[in-house]
Amino acid sequence: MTTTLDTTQVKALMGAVADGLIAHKDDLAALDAELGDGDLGRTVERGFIGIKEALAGPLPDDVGRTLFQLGKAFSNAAPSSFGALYGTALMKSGTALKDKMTATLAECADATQAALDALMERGKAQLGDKTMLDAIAPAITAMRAALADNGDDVSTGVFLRAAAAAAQRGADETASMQSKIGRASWQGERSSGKKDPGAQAIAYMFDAAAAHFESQP
Amino acid sequence: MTTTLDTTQVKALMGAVADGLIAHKDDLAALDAELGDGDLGRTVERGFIGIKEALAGPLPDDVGRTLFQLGKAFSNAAPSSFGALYGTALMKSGTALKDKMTATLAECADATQAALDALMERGKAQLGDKTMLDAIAPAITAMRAALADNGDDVSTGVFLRAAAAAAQRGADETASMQSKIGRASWQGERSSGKKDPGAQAIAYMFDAAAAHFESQP
Amino acid sequence: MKKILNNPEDYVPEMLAGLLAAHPGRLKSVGGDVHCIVRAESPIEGKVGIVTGGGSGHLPVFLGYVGRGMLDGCAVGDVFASPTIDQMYETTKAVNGGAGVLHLFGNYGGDVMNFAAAADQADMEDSIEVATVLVADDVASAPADRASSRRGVAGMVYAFKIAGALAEEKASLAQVKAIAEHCLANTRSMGVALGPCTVPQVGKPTFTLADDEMEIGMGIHGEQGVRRGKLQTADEIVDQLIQPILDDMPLDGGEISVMLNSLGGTPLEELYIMYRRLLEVLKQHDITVYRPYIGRFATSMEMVGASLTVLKLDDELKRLLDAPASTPFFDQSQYV
Amino acid sequence: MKKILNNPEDYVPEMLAGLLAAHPGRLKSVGGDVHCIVRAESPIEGKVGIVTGGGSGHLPVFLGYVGRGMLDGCAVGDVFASPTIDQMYETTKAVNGGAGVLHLFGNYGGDVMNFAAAADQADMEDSIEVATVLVADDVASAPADRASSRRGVAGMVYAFKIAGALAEEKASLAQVKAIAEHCLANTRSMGVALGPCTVPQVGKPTFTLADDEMEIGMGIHGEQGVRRGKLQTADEIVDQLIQPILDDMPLDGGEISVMLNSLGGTPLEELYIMYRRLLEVLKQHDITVYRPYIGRFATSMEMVGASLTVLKLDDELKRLLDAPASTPFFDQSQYV
Ligand SMILES: Nc1ncnc2c1ncn2[C@@H]1O[C@H](COP(=O)(O)OP(=O)(O)O)[C@@H](O)[C@H]1O
Ligand SMILES: Nc1ncnc2c1ncn2[C@@H]1O[C@H](COP(=O)(O)OP(=O)(O)O)[C@@H](O)[C@H]1O
Ligand SMILES: [Mg+2]
Ligand SMILES: [Mg+2]
Ligand SMILES: [Mg+2]
Ligand SMILES: [Mg+2]
Repeated sequence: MTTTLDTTQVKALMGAVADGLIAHKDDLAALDAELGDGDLGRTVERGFIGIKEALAGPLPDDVGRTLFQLGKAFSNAAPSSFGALYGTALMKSGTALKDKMTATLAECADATQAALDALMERGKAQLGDKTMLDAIAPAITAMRAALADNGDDVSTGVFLRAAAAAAQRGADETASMQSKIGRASWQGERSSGKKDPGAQAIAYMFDAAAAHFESQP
Repeated sequence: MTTTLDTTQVKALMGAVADGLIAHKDDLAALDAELGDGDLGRTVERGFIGIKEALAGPLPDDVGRTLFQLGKAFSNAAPSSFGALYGTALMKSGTALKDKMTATLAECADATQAALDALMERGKAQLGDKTMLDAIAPAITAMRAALADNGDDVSTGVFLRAAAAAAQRGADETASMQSKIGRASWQGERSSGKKDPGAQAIAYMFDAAAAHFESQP
Repeated sequence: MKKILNNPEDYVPEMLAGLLAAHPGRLKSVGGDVHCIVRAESPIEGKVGIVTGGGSGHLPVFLGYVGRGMLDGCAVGDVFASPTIDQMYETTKAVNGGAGVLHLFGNYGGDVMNFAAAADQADMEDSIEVATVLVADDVASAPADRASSRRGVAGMVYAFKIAGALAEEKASLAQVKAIAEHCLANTRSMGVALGPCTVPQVGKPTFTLADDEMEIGMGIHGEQGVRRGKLQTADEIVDQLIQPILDDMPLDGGEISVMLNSLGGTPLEELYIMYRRLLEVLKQHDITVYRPYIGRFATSMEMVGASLTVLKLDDELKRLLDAPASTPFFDQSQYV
Repeated sequence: MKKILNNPEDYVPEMLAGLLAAHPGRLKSVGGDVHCIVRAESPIEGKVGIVTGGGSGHLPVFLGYVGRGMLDGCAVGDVFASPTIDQMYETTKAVNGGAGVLHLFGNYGGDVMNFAAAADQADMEDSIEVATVLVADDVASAPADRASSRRGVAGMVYAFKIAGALAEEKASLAQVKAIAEHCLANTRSMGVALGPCTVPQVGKPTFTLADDEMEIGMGIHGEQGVRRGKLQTADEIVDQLIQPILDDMPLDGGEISVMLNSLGGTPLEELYIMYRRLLEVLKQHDITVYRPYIGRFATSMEMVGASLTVLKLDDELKRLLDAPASTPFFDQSQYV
C-alpha cells in the first residue's frame, strides 16, 4: 500500500523537527559566525518557536494549508535570510499540497521540488553557490531514488533517512565551494573550506524528520 | 650688609625652581588624581616649561617686570586653576617689585604677601579652605621670623629654608582640612585625610628655591 | 561594553516606545505595532511613499530619516535583524498616497527577501505599485565586477536625502526610483573598525580586535573587511578609506559631497582630525567638497570606528541635496 | 579605548583645523589662532556678544553652540583644560559689537580665574563691558546650601539657547545676563558614568570602574560622584537621576523641558529606553515635558554614561526655547 502522511502526522513531524533544530542552535550559530553574522542559531530558535506556537493553536485540516501557515509563522518569527527562505519553502510546499488531507511520499518529493524552485526564484541563487539549496537538491534526488528502489510502500523512515544522508553529504560538500550569494559572499575566496550554515540546518532538519519516524513502532 | 637678590639671581632661581617642580610632576599628578582631576603634574610641567622658554628669551632688566613676564608665561602655558593662580602670584610679586634692580629679602617677603593677597582676591578662597594658600601663608610668617631672628643679613639659603620648612608643614596640615573650594570641594567630607596638591606644589617650590642657594658657594 | 537597559529582550520595543513618545508630532506607529513607523501626516495624497527598513541598533539609521524631505516610513527589526514581511507590508500600505511606494534599503539577504515578499503582497492585495532600489555602497564588500552584491552602509543616507527631496516635489514613482539609482551609482563608502559593539540579547561583543589592531573595510555588523592590521594614525587611516573609493569611482577633479560618519563610539573630535587629512588628499586630486556631513549618521550602537562616503555631484544631485529636510534626527539647515 | 589620531599633542589643533575647514561659512578663527572661534559674521553691531570657553573633548560643547541664536564666540582649551587668558580676551574682543559681552561658562576653577583676568583686560584695554554668569547645574557636586560651588554640565546648553535667543533680539547686556541667570536658576542636572574616556595626551583612562559597576553623579571629567555601585537597570538609573533633581528643585506639576544626554559612548537607543521610564516617573508627579532634547549635547569623548537635565519652564523661557537657532552642531528646527 502506498505510504501516506496525514495532517496529524505532519504536525507531529514539524514539532519533532522544531525540537531537533532548536537543539542544534549553538552549532549553527558557530558556523554562521565564521561565514556570516552568527545569528542563524537565534533565527532557527525563534523560527521554530514560532512554529511550535502555531502548532499549539488552531490550524487548517489539510496538509497544504497547514504547511503554508507554519511557513508564515516561521518567516514572521525569524525575519533573516534563512527565516525568509525557509518560510517561503514551507509555504510553497503547502501550496503544492493544497486541499490534500493526506499526501503520498511521491507528492512530498514533488512539494519539496516546488519549494526548491521557489527558493531559487526568491533568493536568486544557483546550485553550487554554497547555500541551503546545495543540501535540498540532493535530498530530493535521494527521495526519488528511495521510491524508485523500494516502491511507493517504502517506510517514511527509510524514505527520509535517504534524504537526510544526501542532505548531509550536500552540506559537507559546500565546504569546498566559494560563496556566491548572501552575507558569506562578502568573504570571497576566504569562504572556501567552511561549511555553509544554512545547508547544515537543512541536513539537521531531514535528520530530525527521519529520526522521528525511525523511533515510531 | 643687607642681603639682596638681583635680576640675574632671580632668573637663575626661577630656572632652578622650574627644574625642581618638573621633577615632582608625577607625585603632584598622583595627589591631584586623588582629590581633583589629576592634571596638576601636566599643569606644572607645561607652566614651568613656559617659564624656561621665557628665561631663554629676552627679559626686562628689573626684578619686578621679570617676575611679571614669567607669571604671564606660566598662566598662558598652563591654563588650569593652579596655572592661573600661580601666574597671578608671580605677576603680583612682580608688580610689588616694579623697577627694582635688586630686592632685599624683606622686600621679597612683602612681595610674597602681595601675591597672597592677590590670590585670595582672585580665587575667593580663605585660609583653611585646603588650598595652596595654606602653604604660602606660613611661609611668609617664617620669612619674617627668619629676618627678625637673624637680621637682614641672613643668607638667602637660610631665609628660604625657613620658608620651605613652614610651607611643607602647612601643606601637611591641609590633610586634616575639608576642601571648601575648587574641584576638590565636590568631594565634600571625603576630601579629609588627603593632602592638597596645590599646597604641596608650593612647598616643593620653596624647597627647590632653598636648595638652589644652599648649593651655592 | 556596559549598557543602560532593562530586560535585553525588551530593548527594541522599549526604545521604540520612548522614541514615539518623544516625537509625537512627527512620527506615528501603524496599527499599534511600534515596529512600523511612519510620518505623522501619512499617507500624503499624490506623493510617492518611500519606505526603508532594517535592523535596530544603527540610529539614526533607519527610522531617524523618516520625516519631511526624506522618508515616509520605516519597518524596524530587532537589533541587527530584518523586520518581518508583515511589518514591511503594513508600513508600505500606511504610506501609500496613491502614487506608489519605493522600497529603498540596504542589500542584506533577510531584508531583500522580506521586502520582496511584502512588495508582492502589497501588489496582490492592495494593488499598490512598488519599486525597489537596493543600497550597495560598501566598496570593501565585493570587487567592482560584483558591485551589485555589495553591502549597504552609510551611503543610504544620501539616497534617502536625494530621493526624498524629489518625492517631496511630487515626482512620479519612476522618477523617484531613477534618481535613487542615479544617486547610488555615484555613491561609494568604506569603513574602518577599531572596536566591537554588543547585541543586547547576545551579551558579548560581535567580534574581537587586539588592543593595537584595527580592521579596514569591516562591515557594520562586524562582517569581515579587507585587511586587519596594527592600528595606524588618523592620516594613514583616511588614506586607506579614500583610495579604494577613488579607485572604484574615478573622479577627475570636480565636486563631491562627503559623509564622515562615526560608527558610534568614536567621538566627533576624531572625525574632524580625519576631515583635515581628507581635504589634503582631495586637494591633491583637484576635488572640492560641497556640504560635508560630519557626525553620526549610521552607527552600530557603540562600535568604535568610522566610515567615509563620497557622493559625486552633478547639478540635479546638488539641487536635491540642498532641498530642505527635517526629521527628529536630521535637519538639513544644520548643514550649510 | 582606541582612537583615530595622529600625534596626541596635535589632537586639539588638528581637530580645530578640520572643524574650521568644514564650516567656513559659519565659523572663523581670530587672529590666526584656531583656539579662538567666533561666528563668521562677528562682530554684530549692537548685539550683546556671548562668549563661552572651556576644555576640548566635549563636542558639541562648547564651540558647537557658536551660531545664530546661540553663542558668538568660544575660547577652546586643550583636552579637559582651560583656554588661556589671551585666548579668552581675543575672543571677547572679536565679538564685541558695542553692546557688551557676556561670559557664560561652566564653574571650573581654571576657567573661572582665566575668564576673570580676561574680563579685566577687556575692560582695562578696550573698555568692553563684560558680565559673567557661571553654569553650576550638577546637583551631584554639592548640596543645596553650597549650590554656587557646583560643577557646570549639560545644563549650559539650555543657558546658551535661552540667553542666545534674547541676545539675538538685541536685548541689553543686563537683560541677557538676567535671563541666563533666570534660566540657570531653573536648571538642574545629574549624570551617571558606566565607563571612562582617555585624554589623548595622557593615554590611559580617566578612572576605572569594574565590569559590573557604575557611578551615579560622576562629573564629566571623572570627578567623584555620589554613589558607586553595581550596574542597575535603565529604569533604576533613571529613577536615581530624576529624584535628586526633584528634591533640589521641587516641581508641583507644571511643564519642563528635559535634556537626556549621552556622554559619548552610550548610543541613542539607550537614551530612548531611559526616556520611556522618565515619562512614567514624571507622569506620577503630574509633570509634562515640552521639547525633549535627546542625543549627544555635552560629551566627554567616548565616556559611557548619560546625564539628565531639567529646565523648569515659564512663558518667557518657553518663548526663547522655541526661537530659531542654527549652528553646525545644533539646529532648533530638529526639535519640534
Ligand atoms: N539568496 C539565497 N539563496 C539561498 N540561500 C541563501 C541565500 N542567502 C542566504 N542563504 C542561506 O541562508 C544562510 C544564512 O542564513 P541567516 O544567518 O539567516 O542569514 P543572514 O544573517 O545573512 O540574514 C546561508 O548559510 C545560506 O544557506
Ligand atoms: N580658588 C582657589 N584658590 C586658591 N587655590 C586654589 C583655588 N582653586 C584651586 N586651588 C589650588 O589649585 C590646586 C589644583 O590645581 P589644578 O589641578 O590646576 O586645578 P584644576 O585641575 O581643578 O583646574 C588645588 O590643589 C588648590 O591648591
Ligand atoms: Mg543576520
Ligand atoms: Mg546570519
Ligand atoms: Mg584641571
Ligand atoms: Mg587638577
